[in-house]
Amino acid sequence: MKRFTGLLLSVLAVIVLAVIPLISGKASTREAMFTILMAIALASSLNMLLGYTGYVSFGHIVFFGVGGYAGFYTLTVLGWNLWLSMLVGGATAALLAYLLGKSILRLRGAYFALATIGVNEAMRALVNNMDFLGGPIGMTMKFSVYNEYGGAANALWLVYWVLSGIALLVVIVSYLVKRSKFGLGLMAIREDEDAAEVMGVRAPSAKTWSYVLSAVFPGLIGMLFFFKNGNIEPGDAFRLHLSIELIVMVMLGGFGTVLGPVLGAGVYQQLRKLLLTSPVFKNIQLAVAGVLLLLIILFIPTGAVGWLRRRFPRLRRVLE
Amino acid sequence: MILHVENVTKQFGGLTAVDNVTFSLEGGEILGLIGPNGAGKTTLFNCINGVYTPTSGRVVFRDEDITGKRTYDIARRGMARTHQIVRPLNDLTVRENVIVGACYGREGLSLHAATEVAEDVIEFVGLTDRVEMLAGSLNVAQKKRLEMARALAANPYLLLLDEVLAGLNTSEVTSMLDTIRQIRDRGITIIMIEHIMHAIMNLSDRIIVLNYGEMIADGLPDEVAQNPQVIEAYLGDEDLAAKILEEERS
Amino acid sequence: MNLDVLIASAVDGLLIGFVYGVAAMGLTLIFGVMDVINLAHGPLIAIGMFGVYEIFTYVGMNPYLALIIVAVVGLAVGVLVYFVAVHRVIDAPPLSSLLSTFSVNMMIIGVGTAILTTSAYNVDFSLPSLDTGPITVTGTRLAAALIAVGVTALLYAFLYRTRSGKYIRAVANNRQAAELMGIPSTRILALAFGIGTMLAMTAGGLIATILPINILAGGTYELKSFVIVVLGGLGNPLGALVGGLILGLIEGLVPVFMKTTWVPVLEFGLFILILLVMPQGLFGRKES
Amino acid sequence: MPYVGTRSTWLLLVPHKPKPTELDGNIELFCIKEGTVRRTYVWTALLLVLALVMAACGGTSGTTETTAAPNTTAAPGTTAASGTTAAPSGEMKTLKIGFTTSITGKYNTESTRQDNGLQLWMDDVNAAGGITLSDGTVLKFEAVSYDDESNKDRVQELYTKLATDDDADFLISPYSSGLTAASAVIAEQYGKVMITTGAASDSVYTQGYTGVYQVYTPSSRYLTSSVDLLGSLDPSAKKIAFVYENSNFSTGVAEAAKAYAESNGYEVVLYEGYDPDTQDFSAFINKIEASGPDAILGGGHFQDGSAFARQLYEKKIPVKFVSLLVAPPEPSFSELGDAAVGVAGPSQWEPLVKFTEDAAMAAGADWIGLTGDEFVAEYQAAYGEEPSYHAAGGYAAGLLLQYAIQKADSTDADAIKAALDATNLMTFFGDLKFDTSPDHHGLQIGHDMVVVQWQKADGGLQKQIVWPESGATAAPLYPLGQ
Amino acid sequence: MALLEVKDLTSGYGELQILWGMNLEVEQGKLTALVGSNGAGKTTLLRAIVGQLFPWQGTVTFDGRDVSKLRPYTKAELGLIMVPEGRQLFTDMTVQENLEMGATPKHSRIHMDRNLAKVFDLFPRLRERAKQTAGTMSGGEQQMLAVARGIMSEPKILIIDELSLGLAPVLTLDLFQALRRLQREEGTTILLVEQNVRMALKVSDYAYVVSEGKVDFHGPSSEVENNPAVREAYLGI
Repeated sequence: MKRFTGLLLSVLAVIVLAVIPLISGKASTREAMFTILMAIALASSLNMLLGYTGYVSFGHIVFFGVGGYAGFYTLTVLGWNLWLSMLVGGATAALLAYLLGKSILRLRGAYFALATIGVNEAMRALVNNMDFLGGPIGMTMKFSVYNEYGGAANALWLVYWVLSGIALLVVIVSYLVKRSKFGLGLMAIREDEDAAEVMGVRAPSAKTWSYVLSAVFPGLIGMLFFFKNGNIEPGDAFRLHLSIELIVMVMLGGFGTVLGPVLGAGVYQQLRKLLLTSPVFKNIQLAVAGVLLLLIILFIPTGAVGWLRRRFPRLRRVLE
Repeated sequence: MILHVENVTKQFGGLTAVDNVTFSLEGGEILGLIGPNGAGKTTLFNCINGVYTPTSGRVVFRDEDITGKRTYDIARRGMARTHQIVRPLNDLTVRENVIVGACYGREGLSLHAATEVAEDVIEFVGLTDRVEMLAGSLNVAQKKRLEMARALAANPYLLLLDEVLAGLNTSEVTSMLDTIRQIRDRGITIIMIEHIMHAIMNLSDRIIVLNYGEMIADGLPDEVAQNPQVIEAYLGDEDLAAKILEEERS
Repeated sequence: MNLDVLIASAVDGLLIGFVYGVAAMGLTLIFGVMDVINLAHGPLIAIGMFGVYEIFTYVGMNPYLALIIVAVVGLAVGVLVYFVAVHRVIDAPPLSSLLSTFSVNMMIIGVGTAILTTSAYNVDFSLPSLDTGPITVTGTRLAAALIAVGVTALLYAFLYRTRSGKYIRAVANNRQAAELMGIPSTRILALAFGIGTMLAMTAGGLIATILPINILAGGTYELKSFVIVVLGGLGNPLGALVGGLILGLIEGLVPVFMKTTWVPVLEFGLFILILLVMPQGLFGRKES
Repeated sequence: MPYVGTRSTWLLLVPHKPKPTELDGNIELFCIKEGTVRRTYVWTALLLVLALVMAACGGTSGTTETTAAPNTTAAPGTTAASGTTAAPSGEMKTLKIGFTTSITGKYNTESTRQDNGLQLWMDDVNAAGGITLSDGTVLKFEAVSYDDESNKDRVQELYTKLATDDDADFLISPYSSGLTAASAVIAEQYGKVMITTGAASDSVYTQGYTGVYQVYTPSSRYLTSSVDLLGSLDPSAKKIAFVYENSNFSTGVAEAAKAYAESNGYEVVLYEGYDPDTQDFSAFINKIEASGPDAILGGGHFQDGSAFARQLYEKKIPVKFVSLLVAPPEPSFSELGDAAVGVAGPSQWEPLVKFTEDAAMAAGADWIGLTGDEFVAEYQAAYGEEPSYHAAGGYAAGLLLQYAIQKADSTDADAIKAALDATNLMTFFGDLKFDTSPDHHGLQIGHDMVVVQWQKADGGLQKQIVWPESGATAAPLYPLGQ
Repeated sequence: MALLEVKDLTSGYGELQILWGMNLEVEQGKLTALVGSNGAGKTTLLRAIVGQLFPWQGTVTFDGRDVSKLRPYTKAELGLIMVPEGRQLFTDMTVQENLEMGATPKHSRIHMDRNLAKVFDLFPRLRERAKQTAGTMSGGEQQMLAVARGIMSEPKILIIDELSLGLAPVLTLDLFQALRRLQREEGTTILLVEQNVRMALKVSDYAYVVSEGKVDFHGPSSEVENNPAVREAYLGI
């Protein structure tokens, strides 16, 4: 049982967050939790590349956007249902990650980070030119589509539960990966790619698969998010800033841990909301967030969970 | 014959780091590889285990030409190595480090089986009390043992040891030498680069000497030690020193 | 499509390309010296823009004179940013410096939006245009390009002719050896960051004289700078200038043949391609 | 400087710039000594936080018209009765109006003005004693608002919060069509009436919503009046170049205008979009020159539009007529100086436009609220700048709501929807009337754009209304002479 | 009094201790050699002396002043200059510029032209290559440049780590001759770490033999050279 405590904590956190709206029964709580759970799922996905494999993807949001676009297209233009469209979104993101993995994962450190920014921007520009995807206007979905899922109110609850499920799944997958032979190989790559190869880790394919894994879920979530919003535009789908925020969440909580991104995403989103609505800071919330980020980078570069693990080695068992 | 290195040359730009080296190795041997700093020993290792592709020549391992294969492919065929400058996976524990070696080594064990192997190997190298520690927090002697453990966990046919004794104090050297002998007794073939002469002379079945990338001697330890070329490479040219003083006088 | 359009577009592209080049030089200089990708580059460019705007609008000073003040302030700002956000993470993994400079980005944009809003501003200043038959070159653009060339020349004179400049190159090349020779590396790193910032802010100031500005506008040039820097080779200032010209040419000429919205697709496509096939850039980079 | 309100912030902040003592601290940093590194870091960090907190305080005291969060601006003289249900009928009731503004991000300017206009309406109606229903209930209003950061991430979360937690009675849209589209899903779901302003795109109103009503003239009719104007000025001008921003709104405008122009016998010699953050238009201008049009139509938002106008001028493009979106109506467009002269543009509303109660009567429409002059004066007094059409739109959205409540004589959503559906209203902002067909429900069909043009007057620049002829304040400057 | 004095110095990397109480004195005007096996702590000692590594305990006294906690660039200003192992040239800069960088300490800057002439005289090959980029030169030329760059600083003491590493014998000869000249003609104090033990002992005045982070024995070079224990320690025969 002991070896599962690390997982339990994270799973419990996600479940508690997910059921809060049930208890309050309020849609606004649901929406607030949606924001948090989405952040958790995205940050945890990114963590599988950033935290385990050690590759800094600055443009990870490209998978969210590509998945959103692919799914939205099949849903609104081809008339497929939400579930199929979600799968299309996930699959498209995975395919893109696979192709990118074969190419840009050769680059290391800052070069890889730069390349991911380039990929995101290139994809945004490309979608802008794709008339069948609505070009700069994007695509919109009729309100009546929600009727197929029991009306808008029901549909939004449905979307919420699906997202909660995905968030839970991501956390579990994240744990399983970390605990697997595959994950161990990834972490070996993170620590020293050349040494890992000397030990027999097939770094190129391991990296590619970790990239694919970290891309699938953002693809699914992208579709879900834009379904909920009712429209999709290039500017919303490929927002570099969100990408960077995800890195901040992972760093805040502690990269390379299962719990870290969960914690980081939760705290970050709550903090942003607090700043956004605080009378003192709301005009300057971005700058305050910047100061906090800097303090974290300078003083606890391993994030909250990483710091705890280092400070109290006994907690290493619990804080996975 | 477990390894055959044939006319291997490695050039970096204009510099020839390894110059037309040829040798063979029988199973169960310990081969010492010595030479002054910068003689190309580590580069030769890198050519053998695939870190570098030789500029020319070929490397045959267990009757298979492995020239140009990637390091991980070679590792999985049963060749493991340690690094001159230790490369522990700092943020993983000692156990995890060794498990990586077992999982991705020759046998490609499952995580579960690898864990058991790791326990054995860790005990063998004497790190049992450090098993939960982060590799980054070990001292250099322990890190060297960890490198060794990782390599052993792969259950290799051939083990390349790059200066495992450097930086160890006398008692640590002694215990490391014991460990190496025990490894050989397990039937693993070893090539080792070493600077501590008395150690390598005692341990090796055979010694190869490199100087400026060229192989200048190949033979039994005693023969090599008497070889004037070797002495010159290590101690410097006595005539040369004399020349300086002479010129100053004139 | 006729030749006039082609020439006119090429000239326009090249002129703005010089300014891009100066902006990118700031980014590449900092990377070359300390391996830090400065994600506060865009906002720093924006500060330069508003520096010129404010001085011109409220003091009434000629914008090109204002540029000198902005450059000096830029040096100070850069040194400050270095000590606040960069010094401590200079030897940390790249992610740390990426995020710490990004935090500076957030601070500048946050405070900038609160003060200036995201409205567009114009420096209402113009110079007579140069009209040579088929091509009309606007005066401010020509002046900006000339100043950009001048700035590049000054930068090179500084890096290759002065002792401080050589110190920067020495520290970039081998920090430890530089310290052994008595070169105070911390001060030199701060200076290099200051000069990188100075270049970014100067480029911002130049942009303000030809184009409308807003606090978020620096972001566009930051992305362009990334592309340029990769084209020219990370850490190579002269490569950055040439890269800027290439980018300017692409932006000028591509629209002649296809829709302008394909320009960023080509730019970033090229960016990724260069990273993959020749990560040292078209003109090499510093040895690592 | 287009925004006087913020200028004060800037000044407020100046004393907070590092004082000599603080600078000393930094100089000390420069001569950093080993061992002191850590301490100096804590120092700088503290300094930084301090500076930011001060800036924050400066910021809030300087800029905010809307205050605490959630932004409940209680009406003067009203005790902010919490919740609407508690108030017994026949008594006083405070209705909550919920919306988000873009305090940060790219829509900051337009959104803030929209917010200003809405606040002004609320102050006016509350100061006038609110709305009295026939059963004697007195209705007053308060606003609940949040920052949407100009992006979609939280719009739905915030609107759900407004609709449920804050229990807002009515919703106003965020600025921009994209954000409005996301918020409309929520409004519709909770059966809340949402008045949209600053959201011109037609697509929002084709999704099948029943409670979303548009104040702005939809984008499909933004530039058609410019085409009409051109036709009336010069029947021989037949070549048009469309150069527009590649955004949801501008592309919609350009598509509709292109179709309209072509159906009126114009030749479209160039039709091309540019990316939203384009600053350098030289490539386009060279292309335009090569295609030799008589008129250029297009643009997008303020920043790119003003850049485009300026570069057109600098490059001396021989074109007879230019009409651009959004930018020309902005007062700060005059910063362009000579480059602004002759540039025309469609506007939702202008201070010079005169809609009167008499005109309403003549047209058989209802009238509500103040006159244009009064609005300009009030706005000037409150915010120290000339109102833009975004501000007027904000005010008009409030007026529309006020009208519907009065007409319905109820706060019931269905009654109000019915009243809105039947609206035939004129305000200082112009006509308001809605499409009630299921496919385009809520689309604005009453309101018309005017065309403004910057002209030289008294040594300065003046924005004149040149179309429609009935409301023109000056003759159009045509053709643009170089 | 000795120009450089190291007393009970302990230091290392992270938690790893390499130096276990080093004691060393370098006399003014003498050429002192430091020999010992790989991993004995020679380079670590030099790094601690120049300040690339902080001493944990013990002191480094230079010219009568405790310099234990100074940064390398401050020590360079005082005249304590090291030619590091592996040359560590400014490979992207020209030979001339490398030499100019050597003349960073203030006292040497005013004599830069004179010193340039001196090192060109000492290493004529550098004069020929003055405009060449340092990274493009051969290993021997690079080592010459590294030494010349050190000389440009007008050091009171010149510390050289692994002078002959990877060099052909002829070049080694040139370099040793140059060092001797420098010592005799300029009176420069030199501390030399050299793997070519025999050569090092031949040219030096005094020698220290270190192992396992401590000084094993020391004495005039001729004595050390003739000591059979040294042969024993270095060849294992």
